[in-house]
Amino acid sequence: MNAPAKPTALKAKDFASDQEVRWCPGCGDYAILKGVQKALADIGTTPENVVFVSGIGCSSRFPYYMSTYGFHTIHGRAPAFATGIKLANPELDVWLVTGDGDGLSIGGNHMLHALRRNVNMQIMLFNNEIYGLTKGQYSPTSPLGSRSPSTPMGSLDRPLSPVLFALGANATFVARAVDTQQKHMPGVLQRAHAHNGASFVEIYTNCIVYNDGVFASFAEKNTAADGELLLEHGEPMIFGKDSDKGIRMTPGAIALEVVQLGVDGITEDDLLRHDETNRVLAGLLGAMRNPDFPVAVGVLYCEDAEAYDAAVYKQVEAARSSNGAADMNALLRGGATWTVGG
Amino acid sequence: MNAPAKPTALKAKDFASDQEVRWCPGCGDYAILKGVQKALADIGTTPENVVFVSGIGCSSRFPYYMSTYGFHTIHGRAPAFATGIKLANPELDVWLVTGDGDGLSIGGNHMLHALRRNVNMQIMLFNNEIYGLTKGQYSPTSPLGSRSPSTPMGSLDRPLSPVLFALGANATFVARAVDTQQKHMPGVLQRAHAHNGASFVEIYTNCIVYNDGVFASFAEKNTAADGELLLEHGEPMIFGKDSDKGIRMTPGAIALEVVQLGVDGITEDDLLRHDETNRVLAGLLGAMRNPDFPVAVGVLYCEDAEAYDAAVYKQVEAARSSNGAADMNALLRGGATWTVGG
Amino acid sequence: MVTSTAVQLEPTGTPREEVESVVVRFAGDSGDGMQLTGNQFTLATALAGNDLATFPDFPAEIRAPIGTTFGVSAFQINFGARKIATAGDAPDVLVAMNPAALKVNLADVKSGGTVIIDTGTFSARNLKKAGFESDPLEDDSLDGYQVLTIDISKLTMEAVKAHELSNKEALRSKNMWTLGLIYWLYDRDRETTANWLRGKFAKRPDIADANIAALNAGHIYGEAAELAGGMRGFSVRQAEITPGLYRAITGAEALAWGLAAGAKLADLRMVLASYPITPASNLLHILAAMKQFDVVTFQAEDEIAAVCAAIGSSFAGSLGVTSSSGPGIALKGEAIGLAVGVELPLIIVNSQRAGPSTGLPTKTEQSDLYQSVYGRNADAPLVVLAASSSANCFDMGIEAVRLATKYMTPVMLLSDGYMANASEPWLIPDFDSYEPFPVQFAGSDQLGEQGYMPYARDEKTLSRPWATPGTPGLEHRIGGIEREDGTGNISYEADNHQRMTDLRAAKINGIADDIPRQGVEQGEESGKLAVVGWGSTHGPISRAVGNMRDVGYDVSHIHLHHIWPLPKNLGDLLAGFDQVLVPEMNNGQLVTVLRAEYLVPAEPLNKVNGQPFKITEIENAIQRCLDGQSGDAK
Amino acid sequence: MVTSTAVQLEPTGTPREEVESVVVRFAGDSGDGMQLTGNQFTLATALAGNDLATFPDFPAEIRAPIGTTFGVSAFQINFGARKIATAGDAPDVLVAMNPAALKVNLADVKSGGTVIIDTGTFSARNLKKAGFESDPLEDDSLDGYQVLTIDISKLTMEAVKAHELSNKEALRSKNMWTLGLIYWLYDRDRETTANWLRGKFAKRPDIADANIAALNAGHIYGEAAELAGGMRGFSVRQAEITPGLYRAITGAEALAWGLAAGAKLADLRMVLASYPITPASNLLHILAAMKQFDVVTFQAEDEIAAVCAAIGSSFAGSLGVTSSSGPGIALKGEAIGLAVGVELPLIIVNSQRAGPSTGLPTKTEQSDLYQSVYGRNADAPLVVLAASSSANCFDMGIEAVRLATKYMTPVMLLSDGYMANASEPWLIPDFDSYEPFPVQFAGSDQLGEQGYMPYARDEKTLSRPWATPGTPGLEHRIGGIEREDGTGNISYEADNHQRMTDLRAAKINGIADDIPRQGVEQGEESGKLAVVGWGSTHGPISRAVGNMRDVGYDVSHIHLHHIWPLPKNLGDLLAGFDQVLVPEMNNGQLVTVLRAEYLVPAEPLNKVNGQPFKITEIENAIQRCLDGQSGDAK
Ligand SMILES: Cc1ncc(C[n+]2csc(CCOP(=O)(O)OP(=O)(O)O)c2C)c(N)n1
Ligand SMILES: Cc1ncc(C[n+]2csc(CCOP(=O)(O)OP(=O)(O)O)c2C)c(N)n1
Ligand code: SF4
Ligand code: SF4
Ligand SMILES: [Mg+2]
Ligand SMILES: [Mg+2]
Repeated sequence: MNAPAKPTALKAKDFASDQEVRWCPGCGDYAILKGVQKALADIGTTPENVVFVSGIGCSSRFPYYMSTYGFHTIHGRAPAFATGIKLANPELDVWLVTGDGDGLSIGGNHMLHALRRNVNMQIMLFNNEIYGLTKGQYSPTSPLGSRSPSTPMGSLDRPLSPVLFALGANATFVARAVDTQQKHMPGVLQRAHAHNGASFVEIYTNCIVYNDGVFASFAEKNTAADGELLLEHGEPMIFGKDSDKGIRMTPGAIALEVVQLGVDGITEDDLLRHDETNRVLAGLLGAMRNPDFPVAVGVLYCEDAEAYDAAVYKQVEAARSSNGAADMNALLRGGATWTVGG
Repeated sequence: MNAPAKPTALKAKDFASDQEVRWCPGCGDYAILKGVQKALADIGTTPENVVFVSGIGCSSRFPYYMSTYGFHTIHGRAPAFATGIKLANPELDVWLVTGDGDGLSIGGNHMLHALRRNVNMQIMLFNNEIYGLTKGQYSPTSPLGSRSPSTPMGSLDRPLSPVLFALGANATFVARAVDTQQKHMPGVLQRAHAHNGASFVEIYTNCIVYNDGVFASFAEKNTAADGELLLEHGEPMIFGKDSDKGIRMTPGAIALEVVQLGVDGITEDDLLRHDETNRVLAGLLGAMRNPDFPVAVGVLYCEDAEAYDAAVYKQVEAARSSNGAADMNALLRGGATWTVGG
Repeated sequence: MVTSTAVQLEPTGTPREEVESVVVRFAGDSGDGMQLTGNQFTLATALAGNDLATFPDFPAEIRAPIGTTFGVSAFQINFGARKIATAGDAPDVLVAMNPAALKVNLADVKSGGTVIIDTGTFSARNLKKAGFESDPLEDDSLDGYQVLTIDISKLTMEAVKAHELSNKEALRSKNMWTLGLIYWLYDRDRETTANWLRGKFAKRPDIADANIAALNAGHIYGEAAELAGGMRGFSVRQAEITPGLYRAITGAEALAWGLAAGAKLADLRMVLASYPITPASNLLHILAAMKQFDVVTFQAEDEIAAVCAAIGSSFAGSLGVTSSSGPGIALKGEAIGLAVGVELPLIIVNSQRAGPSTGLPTKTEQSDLYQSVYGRNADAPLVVLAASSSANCFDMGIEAVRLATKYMTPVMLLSDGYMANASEPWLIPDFDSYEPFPVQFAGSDQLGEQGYMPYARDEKTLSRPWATPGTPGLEHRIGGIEREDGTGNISYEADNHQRMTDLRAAKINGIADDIPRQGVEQGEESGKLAVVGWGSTHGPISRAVGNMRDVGYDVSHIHLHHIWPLPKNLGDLLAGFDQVLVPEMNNGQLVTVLRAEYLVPAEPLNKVNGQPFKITEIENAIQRCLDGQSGDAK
Repeated sequence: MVTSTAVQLEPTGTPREEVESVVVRFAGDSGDGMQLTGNQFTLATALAGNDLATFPDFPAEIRAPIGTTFGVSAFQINFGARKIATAGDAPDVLVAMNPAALKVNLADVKSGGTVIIDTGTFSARNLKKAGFESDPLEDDSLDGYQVLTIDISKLTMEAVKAHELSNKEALRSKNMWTLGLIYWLYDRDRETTANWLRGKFAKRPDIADANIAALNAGHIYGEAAELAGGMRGFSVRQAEITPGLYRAITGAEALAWGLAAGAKLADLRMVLASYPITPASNLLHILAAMKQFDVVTFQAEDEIAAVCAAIGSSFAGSLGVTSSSGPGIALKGEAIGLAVGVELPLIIVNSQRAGPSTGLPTKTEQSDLYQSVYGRNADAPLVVLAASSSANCFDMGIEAVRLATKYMTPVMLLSDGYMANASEPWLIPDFDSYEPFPVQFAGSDQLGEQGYMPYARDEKTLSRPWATPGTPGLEHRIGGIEREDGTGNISYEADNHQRMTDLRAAKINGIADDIPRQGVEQGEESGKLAVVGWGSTHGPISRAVGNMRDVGYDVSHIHLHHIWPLPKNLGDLLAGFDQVLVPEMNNGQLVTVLRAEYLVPAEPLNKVNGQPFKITEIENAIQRCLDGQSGDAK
């Protein structure tokens, strides 16, 4: 039930719908739901201007749990629906929810094109490295050798990295968050919302039933500090429980390496400072994986560019002003005509 | 007509079919056809083991002009057909022909997955930055602002770079060639053929009818030397009519720059040497565009990895040897059974 | 009396042989400008007061090598003093600009017909390219035709010499020389074409002048030849045509304008999301240039994205439209099912082409009726409409918008390659005479006790309300999983699924009450034989039925614009005939629907060769039926 | 006499009430192991010599919160001394392991039926979760049923105490306690289940032992209760069953094995390319584990890639198979059209589910017949087959391979969610008794004067030759543009398109000569009423017709396995009946095809609520028909 009169400042829980949440108990998606509701409250928006669009998958049930407008569409096509929504009404605040299967297997092409077009919306890819809803088949992000009902002897296809894919797709905003990091996630989502264009956020989420613990090396309380690198634009890349490890460019190579601060005379000045505007750096950071590297989270890349939907309406306005008011009768009578007399 | 008895050493023209070539006079695809036929002759293969697979588009008519096996399929899906062919018979030498629309618009997802899976075949993407067959609409590689029948006021979507897309797709071999460079192209195609896995080759081709001259700044006789950088693994990156220009890493940044040899004391030693095995370098090189940079051609990236189809058959073999000879009657009788007496 | 907006007609002079109607085909190399020539002749003919119909026949290749048979481009026009229904079965006159054009087209010419040949192109090389073993001008190939051999190339070069063009440019005027000759032959006015040339080549007046010189030279050649006794001109009386302002219009134009007009009547922004495909692309091109009409166009990455974007647009309160041709429509099936389920307006335009699969993209067919009515998973009923001619696309575009918005349903609107490209004269309607049907979006006042109910239905139409994002208080969620009646929330409940399935079917079936009663185009409302058609077969059927009625056969013509649901009275109407014949450019699809719905023993008449029906083919079938054989020749 | 492969049956002791057949439904939380329980009971029942049929009913959610109604999982079995055709209309016995299970299932129980309840779960909290306002054990909810309230949870804990498991682990044996009780009730042998437990928990013998202890405890409870006079056991005589070796088999298993068997008979490698979707995924899973049978499986990126890869595999000389459910099949339409055009073997398996769109993925329906027969662009005929039961999937799998390879055509093979998941006893055939139909690939010797002709047809079958890449001399090119008769080269020629369209249609129609004559399953070959079914409605129709015939009604059962082309004699057969009734789990699809093909006034009986037909629903319709009303109740 949606109350028509809204209080001025909405709380996170005001963005929850009246529908019972039906994910498995313990599923990481619950935490993301909370994070998103918090982000919307922090942004200070109202439910009536927000549209959640999703494909099919466990994660894609998301819109039903929000008190906003919502459209649970078909498998893999959410970016296309979302593009249509923005083309009809660029004022709407569109959030897209998809999974690693929905968004990168069947839906990879729509994702690619929504990103390169830079349609103004937030795309949250819930990456649990598995097909949850269809009961545990491997996905395009599952590591090589994954045993699943469809790959009883282990999977044979090289996985995709969602953020590297997005960078290759010419995306203008690429970020990462983790289900378990409730403090961090709303900030990343707010940044995504503030960005003008298609903001791609990979969110690691734990499928407790079919893929429990795949992110344990960095997503748990006791592993996060050593397993993750929290990115901040302009800041040196330091991580570790004791903040004593850092990332630098390998001297003489186009590659990153982990260094120990204080060892071999290495100081903060030797470390890389994060530069969100460098796509190549974002690629280097996005490729870091445990155990050799920490996993980079936060905003990897952010570039200013015109949003597609805004550009479309600029052309509509230009056509209006240069062609004058649209007159259907004039249109029908334009060009060569002739009169047949009575 | 295909003669059953083959001479031992085939010439390029032996790979031509009896069908009249029907591209527009002057289309760049003619030159690629020649280049491919030459490459096949150089490789020393026989037509019966080769399959050309294509989607739909001017470029995709290619298989009809080859004396090999050929399958002109449907729009955008050629990588999936090719994958099926390799799954049925990994011994076949599969060449895929696609266009910028076929391979990156409707077919982007299949391309993505064929690349990441590393199915052993050669993928030639004929990039003319336009839809030829449907008469000139802009494509995902057309630059911003392209005027075309479907974008009379100019296109508004940011283009894709095929090679950056392929790198983001976790491709193991990424290269570039140019229709007009008949000497260079067969070598690149031979390298692609030698690679174990999915080899992606972007080939610039001139659509004389709908997009004439888009590559003029580097693809013509008088512009090639200054407009292009020919990559050779291990060699310093030198280009220019007088071989006096080079590429180096911008000191203190993760970026490339063009330098003049001999100016400010710059020597060959300051230049980058091409390293095919560095994906990040390949990305930097792939992003270079005229006029600020030369366009990189040749093999941008090459990584050793197991091909998908080979791995599939390893599993089939393993299953055979661990499960013994397949016995249908035993299968039907496995598990719990019971006998009803007479 | 006919008057042009631009010029007055010259009075005709010389006495000419009067003919009732004529079929002329212009044929030449793709580079010879045959389509332009045909379009100019069409306009001049319209201005001369004849009724007419045209058929452009493009080569499949973008730009085939010059002189080859597969590079031949042709344009056929049928014009006359009576109502003209088709572009004509067989040309009375063939203009062949090169050997390949002759090779490809000669067999179609009426026996005894006239063949005008540019001998300037009949070199040994060109003859070989066209696949002639010997020179048709010298062997017996042309026996039985009236042949006019003219070195048009040379005469054109001479005519334009004064304008000092390059050889290549000069030769380009050949088509205007030919047009001038044909203008003379049928006594058409040149001035409109001259004006058009001046406009087209405004930046190159030398080229404009050269073309006009060629046009005039061709005309003078005709006059001189007549004086010399070698040729005789014809005249074709003005036809009885409803008075008013006319224009030529292709189906693609009429459809674009009709959809835009419908959106305006519905008071909606229109979003067309499409992916290029022959012969559907033109609709995208035309609408892309109509942004000032609050039309947004989107070239999507593929057909699936296109239909999904269109549905998204409708969800957000615009009129979502998508368009494609057969193979592209096949890709949209899954998403169309979603639109059926969530009950949003959506228009899917299908410009049909020959299949299966890629088929013959440049050839026409009407073989997607099965796909339209039945081609989705599960029970997913929607509305199917079919335009019957180029001009009719305008009204059907409006009807599609009306039904889609009133009933919150996808509407499949069928056109085909033939009507999309062919132009016909159109009596331009007054847009102000169309009744608006503005959409009433749900407002915050529709908020009941239990909140907003997106699946609370209108009792009469069974249509659900349309609330657009941005409206406070009406926030709701919809999706592809079965929706609970009323709330729209996910429901796995068995009875609910049955109820919703029944409601979806009842809503579409109920539309039969809101569409025109099926009438008879020609003939009685009952009798021996009804010929039932749909789509662009309207022309040949109507002429064939007319002809057969003229010679006394008891036959009626019924033409369907509403394919699903069918008009309420159709079953009764068909039951009034002894026989029902259904000519279709497919292997028998509407006939299946009619047999299943009404258990009438309807017989197919199928033609699947990429070409429209000839009138005689239908006449013959009518005769066979009424002579007691089956209509289908096969 | 029945013997198990593993154990001999214990002789039964106590005299019991004899019943002809029984329907038992086990219902509990998803975590309660109801499917396992059901499967074990099925096996024990088969060993006891009864005929049987089962219906597993999974929750839509992966793992719904414990205790909720949407987390309830159920398994129904119907077994008896006579032929059992369905899982039964209404349970005689309901086992409800928690309040939610009672809430969801009670209404289905036969009036006067038995309800066994684990009272240990009836806490206030669980009652609330299940949506009960008051405790059904205390209000009048259970009036009219025989209620057995047992604290199964507590009794289980006690029974397994000796094994020192954690509370959670201990409680997991509840289902075995319950099974023990039901075994006692129907006098089933426990030993097979005990053995199965030992195997399953080989690594945790403590758990195996605990479960066996629970099983025995449940059984003992029954015995004791009987002695105490509180309960009475039943016995069900052995059914008359064809002697032989049996197993239980689901449709998914039978289909996987049937396809692999077909490939072996055709002497081909099989490549299954699929994309997961409920309820089709199991076929992929089963075949993925059968690599030693030269079966290659490929999880593609989507359904389009899957069908395209399958077609590619066939081009390269393997048997290409793809499988999906409704929405996924919709996506394959365009590519299937290509397979029709290029004429390659292809098998498309559709495990149908409730729609439209995402619909009710876990619920059954048979609403993709339209899509199968008509759902593609243009005229694109192919073969449509439909399995009639889980076990029948094996033979239909083989038949699909036979027709696809012999006629070089796509074959659509229809299964549904019900039969894919439900298991039934299967008399295991001897594979060696199947006639092989090895494919003869074209060899270099087929090289004629004009080279290899990929579209030179076999005169009888109209099938084209199949030449695989790798064969020297037979290099050829095929594609989606219309192919020239014989050579396969691109042809835009009008007559060729007509000829090829006719040939494609004739080839498929000709298959009617190569499939079994349509017989009658029950009843005469003519009469008052034919009930015509297809797919998994076979069970309820056959029982309903049997029952109605038993009470003297003139009704016959005709069941179609070949949907397209239809058997040659079907028209004549149907014409011999006064009425034809077509029950379908859709809104009337086969009925449309039959009406259109044969102009018979067939009437629909539609059910679209995601559930199989009840026998009584069909009986009632038969009665209505024969009493002169229409069959469809609506
Ligand atoms: C066209 C179509 N194909 C397949 C499916 C079945 N399906 C539903 S969700 C899904 C994958 C879900 O994986 P993911 O996107 O990773 O989401 P998750 O459940 O893991 O959150 C699949 C294959 C479908 N619903 N529709
Ligand atoms: C399903 C489908 N959609 C659309 C088309 C129409 N179509 C054919 S080729 C093509 C694009 C061709 O562009 P590209 O791949 O760049 O090839 P080019 O012609 O430029 O070589 C399109 C849109 C089609 N044949 N099938
Ligand atoms: S299956 Fe996995 S992803 Fe889906 S709801 Fe359960 S835990 Fe979450
Ligand atoms: S349209 Fe362009 S791409 Fe196509 S054949 Fe002609 S020149 Fe080549
Ligand atoms: Mg997932
Ligand atoms: Mg192109």
